[in-house]
Amino acid sequence: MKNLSMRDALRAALHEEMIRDERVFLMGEEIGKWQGTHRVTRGFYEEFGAERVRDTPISEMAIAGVATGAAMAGLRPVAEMMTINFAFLAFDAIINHAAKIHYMFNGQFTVPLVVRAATGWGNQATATHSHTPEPIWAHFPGLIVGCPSNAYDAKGMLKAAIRDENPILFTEVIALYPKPSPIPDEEYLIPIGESAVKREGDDVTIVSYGRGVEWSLEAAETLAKEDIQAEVIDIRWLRPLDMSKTLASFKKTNRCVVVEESLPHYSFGSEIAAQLQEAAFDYMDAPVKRVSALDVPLPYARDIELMALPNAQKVVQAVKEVL
Amino acid sequence: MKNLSMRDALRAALHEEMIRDERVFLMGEEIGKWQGTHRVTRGFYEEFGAERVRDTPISEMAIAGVATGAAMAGLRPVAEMMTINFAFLAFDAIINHAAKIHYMFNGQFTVPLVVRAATGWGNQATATHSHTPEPIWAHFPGLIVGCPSNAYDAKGMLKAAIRDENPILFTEVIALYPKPSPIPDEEYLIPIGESAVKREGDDVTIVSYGRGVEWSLEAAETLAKEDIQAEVIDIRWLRPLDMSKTLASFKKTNRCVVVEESLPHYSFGSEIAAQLQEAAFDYMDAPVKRVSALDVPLPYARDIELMALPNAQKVVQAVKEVL
Amino acid sequence: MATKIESLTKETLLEWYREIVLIRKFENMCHHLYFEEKDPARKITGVYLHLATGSEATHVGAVKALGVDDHVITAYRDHGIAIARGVDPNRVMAEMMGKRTGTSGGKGGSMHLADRSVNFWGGYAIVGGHVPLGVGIALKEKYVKSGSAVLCFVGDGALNNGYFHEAANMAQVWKLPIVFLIENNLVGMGTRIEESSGQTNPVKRAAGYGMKEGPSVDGQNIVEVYEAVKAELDWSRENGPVLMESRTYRFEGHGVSDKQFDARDDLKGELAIWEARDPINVLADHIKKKYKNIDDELAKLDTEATQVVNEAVEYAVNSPAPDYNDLIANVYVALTPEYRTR
Amino acid sequence: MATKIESLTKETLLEWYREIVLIRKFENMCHHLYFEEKDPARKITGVYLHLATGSEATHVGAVKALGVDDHVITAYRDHGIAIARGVDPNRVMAEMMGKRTGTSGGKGGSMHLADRSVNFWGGYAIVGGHVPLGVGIALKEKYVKSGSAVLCFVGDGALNNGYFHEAANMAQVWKLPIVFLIENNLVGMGTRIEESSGQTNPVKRAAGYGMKEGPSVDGQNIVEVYEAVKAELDWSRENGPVLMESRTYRFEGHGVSDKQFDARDDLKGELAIWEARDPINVLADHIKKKYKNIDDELAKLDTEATQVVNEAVEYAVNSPAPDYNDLIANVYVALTPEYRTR
Ligand SMILES: Cc1ncc(C[n+]2csc(CCOP(=O)(O)OP(=O)(O)O)c2C)c(N)n1
Ligand SMILES: Cc1ncc(C[n+]2csc(CCOP(=O)(O)OP(=O)(O)O)c2C)c(N)n1
Ligand SMILES: [Mg+2]
Ligand SMILES: [Mg+2]
Repeated sequence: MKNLSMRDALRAALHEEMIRDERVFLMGEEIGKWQGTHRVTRGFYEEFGAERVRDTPISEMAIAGVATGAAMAGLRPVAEMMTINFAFLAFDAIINHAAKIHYMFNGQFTVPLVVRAATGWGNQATATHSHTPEPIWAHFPGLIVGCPSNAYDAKGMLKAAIRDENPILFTEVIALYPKPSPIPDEEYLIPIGESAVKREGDDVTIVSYGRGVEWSLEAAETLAKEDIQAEVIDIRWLRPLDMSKTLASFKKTNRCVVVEESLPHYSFGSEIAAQLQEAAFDYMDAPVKRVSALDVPLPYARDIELMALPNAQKVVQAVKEVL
Repeated sequence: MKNLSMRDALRAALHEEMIRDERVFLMGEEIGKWQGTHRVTRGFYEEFGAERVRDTPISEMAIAGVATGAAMAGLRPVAEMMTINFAFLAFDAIINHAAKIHYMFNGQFTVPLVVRAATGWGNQATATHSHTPEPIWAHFPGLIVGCPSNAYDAKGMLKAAIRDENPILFTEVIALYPKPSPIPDEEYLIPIGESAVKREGDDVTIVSYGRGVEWSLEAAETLAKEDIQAEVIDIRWLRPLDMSKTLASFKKTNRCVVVEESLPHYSFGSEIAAQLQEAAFDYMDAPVKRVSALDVPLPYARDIELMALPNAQKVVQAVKEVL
Repeated sequence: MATKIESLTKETLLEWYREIVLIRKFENMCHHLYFEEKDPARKITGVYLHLATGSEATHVGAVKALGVDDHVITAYRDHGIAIARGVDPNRVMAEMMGKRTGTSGGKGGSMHLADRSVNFWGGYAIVGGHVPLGVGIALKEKYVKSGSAVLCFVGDGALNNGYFHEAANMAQVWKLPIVFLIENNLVGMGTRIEESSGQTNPVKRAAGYGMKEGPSVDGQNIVEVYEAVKAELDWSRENGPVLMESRTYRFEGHGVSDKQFDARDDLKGELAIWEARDPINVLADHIKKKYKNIDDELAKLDTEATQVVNEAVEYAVNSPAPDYNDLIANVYVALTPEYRTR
Repeated sequence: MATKIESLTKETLLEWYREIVLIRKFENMCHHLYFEEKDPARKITGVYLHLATGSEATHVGAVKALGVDDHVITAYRDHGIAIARGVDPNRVMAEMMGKRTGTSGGKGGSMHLADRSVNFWGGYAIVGGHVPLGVGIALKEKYVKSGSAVLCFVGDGALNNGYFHEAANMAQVWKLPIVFLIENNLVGMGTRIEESSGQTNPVKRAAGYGMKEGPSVDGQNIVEVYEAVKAELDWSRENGPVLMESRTYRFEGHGVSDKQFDARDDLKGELAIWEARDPINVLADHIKKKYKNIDDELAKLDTEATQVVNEAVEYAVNSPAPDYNDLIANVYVALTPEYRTR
């Protein structure tokens, strides 16, 4: 057991899988000689060489498309989008190719592709560089979408993703890269499509993913001081969406707040709220509340940017509104 | 007053606006010499010439991007995406440029751009060509998203869109192109962001947009025979989203079904259901039910494709479940 | 050309002839089943059906240049390429009719034929979208040092799409074994190459990528196509990508929902010129010049082709349609818990 | 070159010198305020800040070639271009600090400077995304037959992106008045042009679009840049787009969050070679050769530039930050009911 930052946990996951399976290779902008924009692939170019750690041109459509072709042909590419914002350029390649091919050709091809992408905002990256659009991608069947909330999950989830036969969008919250968790020395995998209870409590259910889990846990501590016990669920995979733990918790607490870093409309909170009122109508003691980013393109100036960002304080307040 | 198909109503809208304002011009694939893939621009090339009716290469990124630049510079482009599926290639151009520019530069530039795109499915167009992804686009602030349900609305909405100063994604359901409505001889506009009650009723609220409105109205007729009076709301604009009529109706009926042609998750139904339980919790006599496409990439074979498509029958059944 | 045809065996030439004719008849049958067939159980339906009559020599010639371990990938105009690569015409026709016995189980349709067993990778309908897939397949072959190469058909219209640009450059940077064969039928839907492209000579685009500028061949002449594609494939195995062109023509409209020659009167005259160079006649002429008294043999191949097509129709008509279980199958590779964590 | 400089007035040369020096000092001040400044109220913060030291001659020379009604658009390495185009340095610095008095009200930041009043269109951060915008502006000018042209800076790395390809082709098909000036600093982040591009000579890409292949100029020499850009802009007004190159260098890392010379040891030697051709010295040498005893005048301009930068900092520091009302403003152009239907 040792403490690793999420960055190093992801690095360890990639490293182990590259050692385990020669078909696993990496491609993306600046992942090799430059050591990775977020340094997740630090040292890999030197260790694995240019065939397995492939620096690419600034060509997001081709990064996703070429990786998809290589996956169809039997390799196991892990493609890096420097940030999820740039993956918008690969929207068609991922949604209308990678995610459709297995179905469209009736199973003849599989696409064991992982697209890693840094996500999240709050560091003055401005409107074009501040998306956390996981829910948008998770709209589409054929794709798997995961986003870990901590280093431990990150390692197990990424390893499971690399071994899976499906195309997977795997997003990594930039703000979480430096945050450590204890990581066991033994190998472990976190199954695709399995949510987790991150804190138990009887009074209210807080559902989130990614960075929102951190805010939720922080809020839960604050609430605990007032004797309000929040149960915190980490969805982990937006697709396939595992509602079992959320539903079980809601049936116990009868109150729910959904927390997301992304924009409010047609989003994560919308889906969770819709499913809860559909599946647990008789258990609802209050409406499901949503905490999300403000519905604006994100600005540069630090203070107003932070006003737009969700935080633990806003979660606490939302919980109080549903109690 | 005369009967026009939605195709011809849209054609009339474009025609009137091109006559009214010389800055309005069209660009897109096959809109000119070929007369438009869906024949909405039939005759325009001959009438307005190659400067104002611009055939483009197969370059969706550039179609959206160049139109955005022209709009910033003072023209009023109406860009056509042959189908909304191809607009995935312009996702970045529309979401991360057109929709951000006004905000990002603090109002220095405006982007009076309309991107028209044919949408919808049910004609064996297969997985890549069968998206109705309006909710995905409507996730993002800065963009306006509209989708008319009939010829009358189509004309008034498109004219309003062309006169608006904001970037607008305007989708047109292919299956509705041939369907007629009576169109007044006088000019009229349908305000952006205004939903409409398409049928009054006291027993249940059905909320929809685009082709879903047709299924909803048909379902309402069937239900009426059993003395169930459905109120049908046409959202018309997914952004800005006008919930006023839906809320008013729900407070009266206390029951709601949301109908959409698109996929179920992180979608239109999710948002409407989430907002209703949030804003009208005390009025809910039953959970909000969602009717959408089956959660699969759409297949080619006719019979199974139709199984996946929503229809009036499914709406009737959903209504009965909430009564 | 005259010299090259000498080196080909009679067997080869007749086989090519058989395939060209078969594809032509297959396409014509599709046309018939879509537009004229009255029995709903026998009709081809749906909004998309792109025929490739006129391009048979390009399709067959190029595909024949592939080794058994080489690969081919293309866009939606894919029936002829499938058949040339050896996909069972019965299963191709079944796919057109959306039957469970189709190559894609009836879920892909005309635009998404594929047969993994013969390294025919499809059949894609987003213009340009298959180009990076082809490059990815070439990457795999280079990664495993197999010596296999990829033939990637690209339409003249598709060249203006970002996919082509990014994928072509990446293929060159990585020196991948792939031949981009520009199937230049002078038009994308109704837009002429001069109207869509600043550069109207496709192979001149190679310079933009520092790529080998391959030849421009007469796409109506199967021998010329075959020889050139074979040479470029072999070059690419060692040296990296090639951009080459086959000049051909589309005898039908773009797809079934349009009629090129209705929509663009200005293109009307051109068809007749190209029909005079019908790839079937061009090849038949070669064969007749080389072998005397071959007419009966050719006629027999014609008849056989008709039979194969008729059989394919019966096979397709009598095949079962997919059902609800098919509708929900293959969205994901099984997500069983055990699988997920193995 | 020697002849060309003769035709320029002393006033012009000194003005250029002043601007190059001003930009250098401005960039160095940004570096200081980001890395060394301790007072939080004076710091530049955030994750992105791309300096353009080394490229001043390219930026100023090219922008000076524009007429007042011409346009310029670029990517995120935009400070120098803004200042050269006449944007008030106070407002540029205020934008860096995220102040309401900034060119974009503090909402755009370093990467999204723009000033509509001087036809400086920004400032975009999605690689390649601004290229079609520039083409759209050129389309407008041709549409209204104004005779104005657009200067569009494009990084060497951005050439491999689909945006460039599609927009360049469209500009050529429509013969739009735009000059694509490839700002070739040999690298995109840490990736060398030879590693990212099959074609390492940017102007050779023009062939792919049937576009005019413009010159490759020495980007450290402002006079050469100016003359060449001016000539190509004039050509483009009548004839359509041009692809040209300015060879220059990035003296700093790509942005603040990285250090090129930490990450890529193999590039270390190169910097010294290029620093020997610092654009300030190249221009100063020209001026000194042409005018005797000019040192005092140059020194005065240096001092003035320092003052302008210091003033800009004070202006920015003392400007108000945007507030909640700014945060929610300008998402849409007002959607008042009356407006919507007018
Ligand atoms: C990205 C995208 N844009 C537009 C279309 C519509 N479309 C289908 S085929 C086609 C023309 C393609 O022309 P070309 O590449 O020359 O191939 P050809 O049809 O001539 O074989 C177009 C515009 C599409 N399928 N995908
Ligand atoms: C679409 C996209 N992909 C990746 C990035 C990250 N990125 C920012 S700048 C840059 C390098 C661009 O290089 P070049 O065009 O040569 O410009 P330079 O920085 O040298 O001025 C990259 C990869 C981005 N901003 N947008
Ligand atoms: Mg073509
Ligand atoms: Mg560069």
